[in-house]
Amino acid sequence: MQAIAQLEDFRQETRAWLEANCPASMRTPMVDAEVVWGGRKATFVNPESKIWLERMAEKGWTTPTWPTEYGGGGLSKEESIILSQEMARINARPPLNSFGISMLGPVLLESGTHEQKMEHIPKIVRGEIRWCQGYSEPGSGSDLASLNTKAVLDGDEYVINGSKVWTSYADKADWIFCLVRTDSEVPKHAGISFILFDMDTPGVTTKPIQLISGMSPFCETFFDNARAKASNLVGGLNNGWAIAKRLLQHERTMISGFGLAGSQGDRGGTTSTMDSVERAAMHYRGDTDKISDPGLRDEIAQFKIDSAAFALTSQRSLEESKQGQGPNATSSMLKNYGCELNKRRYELLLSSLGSQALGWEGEGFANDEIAVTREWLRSKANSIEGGTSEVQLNVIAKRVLGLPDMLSLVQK
Amino acid sequence: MQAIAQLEDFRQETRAWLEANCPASMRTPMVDAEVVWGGRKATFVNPESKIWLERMAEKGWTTPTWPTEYGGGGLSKEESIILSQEMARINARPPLNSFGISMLGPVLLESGTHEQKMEHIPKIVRGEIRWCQGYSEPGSGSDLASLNTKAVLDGDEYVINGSKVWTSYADKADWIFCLVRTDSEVPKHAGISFILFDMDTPGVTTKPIQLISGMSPFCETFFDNARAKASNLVGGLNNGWAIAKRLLQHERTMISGFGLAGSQGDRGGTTSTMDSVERAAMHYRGDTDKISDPGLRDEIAQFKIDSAAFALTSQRSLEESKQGQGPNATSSMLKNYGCELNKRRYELLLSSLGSQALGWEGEGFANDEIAVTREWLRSKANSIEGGTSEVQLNVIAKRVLGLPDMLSLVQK
Amino acid sequence: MSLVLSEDQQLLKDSAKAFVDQNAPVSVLRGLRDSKDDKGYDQNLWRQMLELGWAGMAIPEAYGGFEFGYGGLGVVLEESGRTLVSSPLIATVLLGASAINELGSEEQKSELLPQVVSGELLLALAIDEKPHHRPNRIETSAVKADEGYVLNGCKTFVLDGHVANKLIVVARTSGAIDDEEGISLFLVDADADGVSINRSWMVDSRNSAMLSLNDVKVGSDSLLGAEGNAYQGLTRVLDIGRIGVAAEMLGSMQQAFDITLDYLKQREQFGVLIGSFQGLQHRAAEMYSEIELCKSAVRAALFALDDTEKTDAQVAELASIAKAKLSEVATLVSNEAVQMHGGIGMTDEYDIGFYMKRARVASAFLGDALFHRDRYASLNGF
Amino acid sequence: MSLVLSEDQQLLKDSAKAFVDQNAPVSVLRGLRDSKDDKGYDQNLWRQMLELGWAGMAIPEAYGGFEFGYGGLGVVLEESGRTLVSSPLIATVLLGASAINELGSEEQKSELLPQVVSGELLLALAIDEKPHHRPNRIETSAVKADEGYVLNGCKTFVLDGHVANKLIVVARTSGAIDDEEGISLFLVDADADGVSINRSWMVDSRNSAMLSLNDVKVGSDSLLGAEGNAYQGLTRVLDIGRIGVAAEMLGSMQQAFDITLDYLKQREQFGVLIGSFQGLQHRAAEMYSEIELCKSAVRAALFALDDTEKTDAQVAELASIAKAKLSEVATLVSNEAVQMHGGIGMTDEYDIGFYMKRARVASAFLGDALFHRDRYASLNGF
Repeated sequence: MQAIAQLEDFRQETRAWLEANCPASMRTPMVDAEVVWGGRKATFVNPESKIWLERMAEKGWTTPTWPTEYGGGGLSKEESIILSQEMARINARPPLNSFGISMLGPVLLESGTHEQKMEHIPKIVRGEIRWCQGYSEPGSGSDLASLNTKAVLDGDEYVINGSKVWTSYADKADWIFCLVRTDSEVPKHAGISFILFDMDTPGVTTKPIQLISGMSPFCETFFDNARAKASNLVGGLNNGWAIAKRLLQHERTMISGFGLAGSQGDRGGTTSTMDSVERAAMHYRGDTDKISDPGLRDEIAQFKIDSAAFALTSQRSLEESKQGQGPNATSSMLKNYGCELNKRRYELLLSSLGSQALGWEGEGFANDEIAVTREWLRSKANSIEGGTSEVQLNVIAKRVLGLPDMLSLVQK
Repeated sequence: MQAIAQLEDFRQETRAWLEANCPASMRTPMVDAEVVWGGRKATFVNPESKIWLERMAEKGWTTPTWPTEYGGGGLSKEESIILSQEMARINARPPLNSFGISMLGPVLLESGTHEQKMEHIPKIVRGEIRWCQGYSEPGSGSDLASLNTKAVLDGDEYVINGSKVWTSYADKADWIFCLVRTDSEVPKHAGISFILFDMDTPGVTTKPIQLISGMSPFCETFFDNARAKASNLVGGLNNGWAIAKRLLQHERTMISGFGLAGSQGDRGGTTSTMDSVERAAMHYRGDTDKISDPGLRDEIAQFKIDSAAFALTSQRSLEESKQGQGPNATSSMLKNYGCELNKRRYELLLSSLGSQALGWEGEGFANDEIAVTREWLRSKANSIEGGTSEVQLNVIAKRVLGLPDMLSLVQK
Repeated sequence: MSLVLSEDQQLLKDSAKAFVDQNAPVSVLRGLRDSKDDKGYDQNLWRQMLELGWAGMAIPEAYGGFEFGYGGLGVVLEESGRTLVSSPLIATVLLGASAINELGSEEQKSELLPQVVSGELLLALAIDEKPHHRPNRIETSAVKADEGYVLNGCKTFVLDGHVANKLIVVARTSGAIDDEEGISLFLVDADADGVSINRSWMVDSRNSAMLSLNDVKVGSDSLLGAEGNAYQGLTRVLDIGRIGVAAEMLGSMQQAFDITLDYLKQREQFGVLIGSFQGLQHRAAEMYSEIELCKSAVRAALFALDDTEKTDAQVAELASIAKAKLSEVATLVSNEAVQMHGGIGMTDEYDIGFYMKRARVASAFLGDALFHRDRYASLNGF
Repeated sequence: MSLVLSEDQQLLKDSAKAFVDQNAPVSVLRGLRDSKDDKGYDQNLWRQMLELGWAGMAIPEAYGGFEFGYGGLGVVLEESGRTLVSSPLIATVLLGASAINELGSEEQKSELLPQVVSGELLLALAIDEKPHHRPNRIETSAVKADEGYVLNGCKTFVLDGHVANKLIVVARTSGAIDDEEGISLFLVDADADGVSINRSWMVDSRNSAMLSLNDVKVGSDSLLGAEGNAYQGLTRVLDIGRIGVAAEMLGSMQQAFDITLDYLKQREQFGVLIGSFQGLQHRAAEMYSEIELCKSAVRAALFALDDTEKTDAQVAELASIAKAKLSEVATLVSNEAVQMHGGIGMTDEYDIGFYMKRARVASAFLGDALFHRDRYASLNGF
């Protein structure tokens, strides 16, 4: 714990620096078009966002707690909290969105060699290289470890063949962190390695995936004799599964955050009628005092009650984990229930909006109506991505309730 | 096919005989107390029911199509249909209720020796011996073949040890047809035999089972060195599973009949308010034109719609099986859905009756209210007896939908 | 009443299935969507359907039809539902022709029904005005003028509204907004002065339009049925529509289920076929059961339409049973189908998403499950 | 507001659990039932509970209580729910004492509450008149007479009505049958002239009675709260009751679930533990999730009762959330518990059936899930 006086000094300095360096437009709420992802093909719709990134990166404050040796801010935990507080005070935007920061960086710092860190971390800090994640494959689904993309050593390079799917923003990324099979003779978890390579490598191609809800950031990514330097293999040969699991923990935390937000009635801060299912139902039925369809009214009441009880459960889970009351067994439960609630919300919104929720585009439908339709379709993935609901229920049954695993009997 | 004239003669004779021999009180609707089960301890609350049984048994018409050699009626299929029609014409009661007739008799005729038939069939026909069924055991449940009751040969007798459960009317029966394990060294289905013995045998005791709904016809039955003649083993040593399966077909047909009736709104011919969930809901809420609880109204409407669609499906299934359109794959589905519908009916009745459905006995509750409460509790067994709903869903998944069986992988 | 298909119906069903499988896979709908086709249906395919006599299936022989009944039209709709065929079958044949047949004068029937059979005439029924189906709530007005009526109002969710030659417009000639009395039907030429039609691009890629009527003048001969007294006939037409749409939904849900079942038998995870997981097996078994109930409900309702001994009230009850049940189960089956497919089910490239979209639009069309449960309860006095 | 038990509450919970496990297994309730016990609760057990201070848990120190709040009473109810304890906790402590505490005059509180703490006084709240809970629909009349009031009417589902010394009767002093205005509460001696009490033998073997009042004369000092103006206070008392009953239901459902989970881990079928079947696993996981939500809803509602910053409206909303959710999940869990036990679950010999019976009675008491969903919607203006 740092001395309080020292921290207070830090606060004052930080406040002054932010005051002097955060451009005016960077103190307004973020808009989608101005999010900065960095990378070789970085675009800055708002030129001040470039200035803001450069200034923050120079101090290492895009990654405040990372070591200064690799370009990070070198702040203590306490200092980084103060930095967040001071940024929040002036509504400063985050300078950089990056899978390099949220996913790759932490495992690289843990498991990378000094050379690997020196090569990659500073570019992540400065937003010079944009990363994407090569995990899922067309055949793998919930059973990630069954992946088939092969990497075969040839001199000091691996030759990579296969394909990945659900690689977010692969078409915009510069480098990929990728799980590959380096040994097919051993049990599936034991033959996987974690490797990094440039997306401009010959033999790498990407293709955006259109979802049932329309365009998406997801891509398919194909490797046709793509060559990666063996020195870019992280954590040792055939040790990729351990790295992957660490990294998945970061990803799951992110996604269950989405689920939570969605279930608490927060549709991302918009304030249209659609934010409240019951208001939408009354509006689209022309009701004034109560929802005139009694069956719908009962279903919405049940949904609202479940949502309220769920929000209380999220709160309780947080409080209990803070107090260290037992292991936090509830995360799979919260993920699953939150996703199901979000799906129910959209089913009820569709029932509430009637034919106005059945448009795809064009005249006759308001933007927020089309948004509901698209989000309804998109919500169907909530119980698939980041672990399907079936997998979550399995986890609850086995790890929380201690029920026996039949599959392990089959696999013996 | 018999000549029409010949059948017409038979009809006239039958009509005349019934007219002359069926006592007046036997032409009134059956009441529970007067059902005749026969047996050594037979009771005849109504003396005319004894006369009626004796007259019918003498003609073999308690079992119209069984061979005259063993005391049966020896009627052709066509003649037996005419007999039913003529009995129905004058509302004649069935003279005898008997597991001997509905279950044991058919397999004994198929698989018994001449001596076995001579010994047992005539007494079944005349209602002299009342039978019970010894199948389930406390440990066996859905996995009937795992039964543990042992029979060990000692001279010309088997010595039987173990216990049975869910033996209906074991405390009132004279003889039992019973599955026993005669070989423990072979796979479980291959070491079972089907044997008959007297319930008065020393070492046989019974204990009625009280259900959550109150008294029941079910018993536990215990065998403590009970001895059965080896000559009463039916179908050959260790061949009992084949016999059991044939017999279960009869039992399942009976139970799915109950399920069907229950789901079609027939609560056994009573005509109280309770026969219709929606009338009950209105009555107990004091409503006149519509059910004032809108959520309940919607649930009841959904239940009624499902019931209607289910009744149509039962009809369609019957018609299709008559026309031989494909195998009758629907029986497990009908059993399961019918039982679930019946359970839903009682849940809705409970919601409809409010606190009047929460009584157990005594003042303050009408008989038909208490009946609803008891039947609600009893209905919970619908999805357990005659194959649990889980087993039915497994059967649908594997036999109808052709999905693979994980358990067979485990058991390999 | 039997619930088994007659031999003729079974033959028709088999040949419809063969035709659809060969000529109208889901890729046809996908192509229409991707090319933003003007009409939104494949004209060549429709011409072949006309040749097969599908447009005249339920039309009496007296008016050029084949008098095969709604039982016949139903199996055609069921099979075309299997591959989500987009065609004038619902708007023109099921709804439009039935409206003329049920409510029209001898002259109207003789003139118009043969044109439906031949394919010259495309129709559309314009009834809904708000996002929810409430057939008695009609604001569109028809005011008597010298030689006819003047129509004003707006309509929404008009299936095939943008390709129809004639619109069948439900309007109010008297009474308050919720009255059943005072409702009249009019045949309005799509190119009449004051008619403006805007195509709606729907989520299921089927064709729908919004319609506005500004001082549209029609002659008194355009009245379909009695002035102010068409509600009962309209109700029967709507019930025919609900039952036919339910038949189409039956085909779609069966196909979505079959596709899913195939997937469960092919897809491996953790070293086993996912179809061997009991959790999925039980859900599949429950879907199977619900689909069997749907099939019976659709058959009974279709056959009731052809049974002259059934009253309108009996048809109404069966229509609401079928539409309530099918709407509920279509949602269940299509949602489960996507979930069981996992990630691939979320991609536009794979067909299963089309089934989910269609299920939801069809569920809302002519009354969703909540509407029909409420109607069923009212019809049964509770 | 925190949703975690305080250290004191946790200690209380642990000691309550230990006491109940040791002294009040389900066999106590079974014994009371089988012997048709006059009182329907175990007096020796009740005496021990009094010694532990359970009757004074939520009563202010000023009136002899321990001021441990509803959070404290809640954990006691939860633990006693685990073994289906039948005691005066609900009728006397939760409902009766709260009514006096919320509505009573200083004199009434000073006189009566210490008697509750010591166990001298047993109370019962008589509100329902029809099979369904509708707290504003009161027909029982209280007519002003010379020195007090004359009461006439019938009450049903009066928990502990047959053992109470004093009845708290909800009656109407003015207004129409559904009016909230005009409702008054009276303290009526159980042995007063004109009071007749008939015990109801309920399916869950807990104690309830029917009550009839024939020209029962009471003094004006028996009025609890203001004449004609008690509805708001009554509503808070009912909400306290709903929340406390929800806490008890929470304990029962947790226990039923635990028993079932144990069974899944012990029972073999087809050579494997039945708990290894994914179909049952997923259902168990869903029950677990629902129970977690129930726990949070109960905690939040209990703590809100002790939080002076919470308005009655906020308490009302939390009470309806808790009672709606608990009633729904109690039904789910207890039905599943019996089903998963198979045949043995249907036998009276095995305890699980007691949990199903209690779940259903508790669900109906003070408003079932449908009642509270409707109320929640009204409270939230939709």
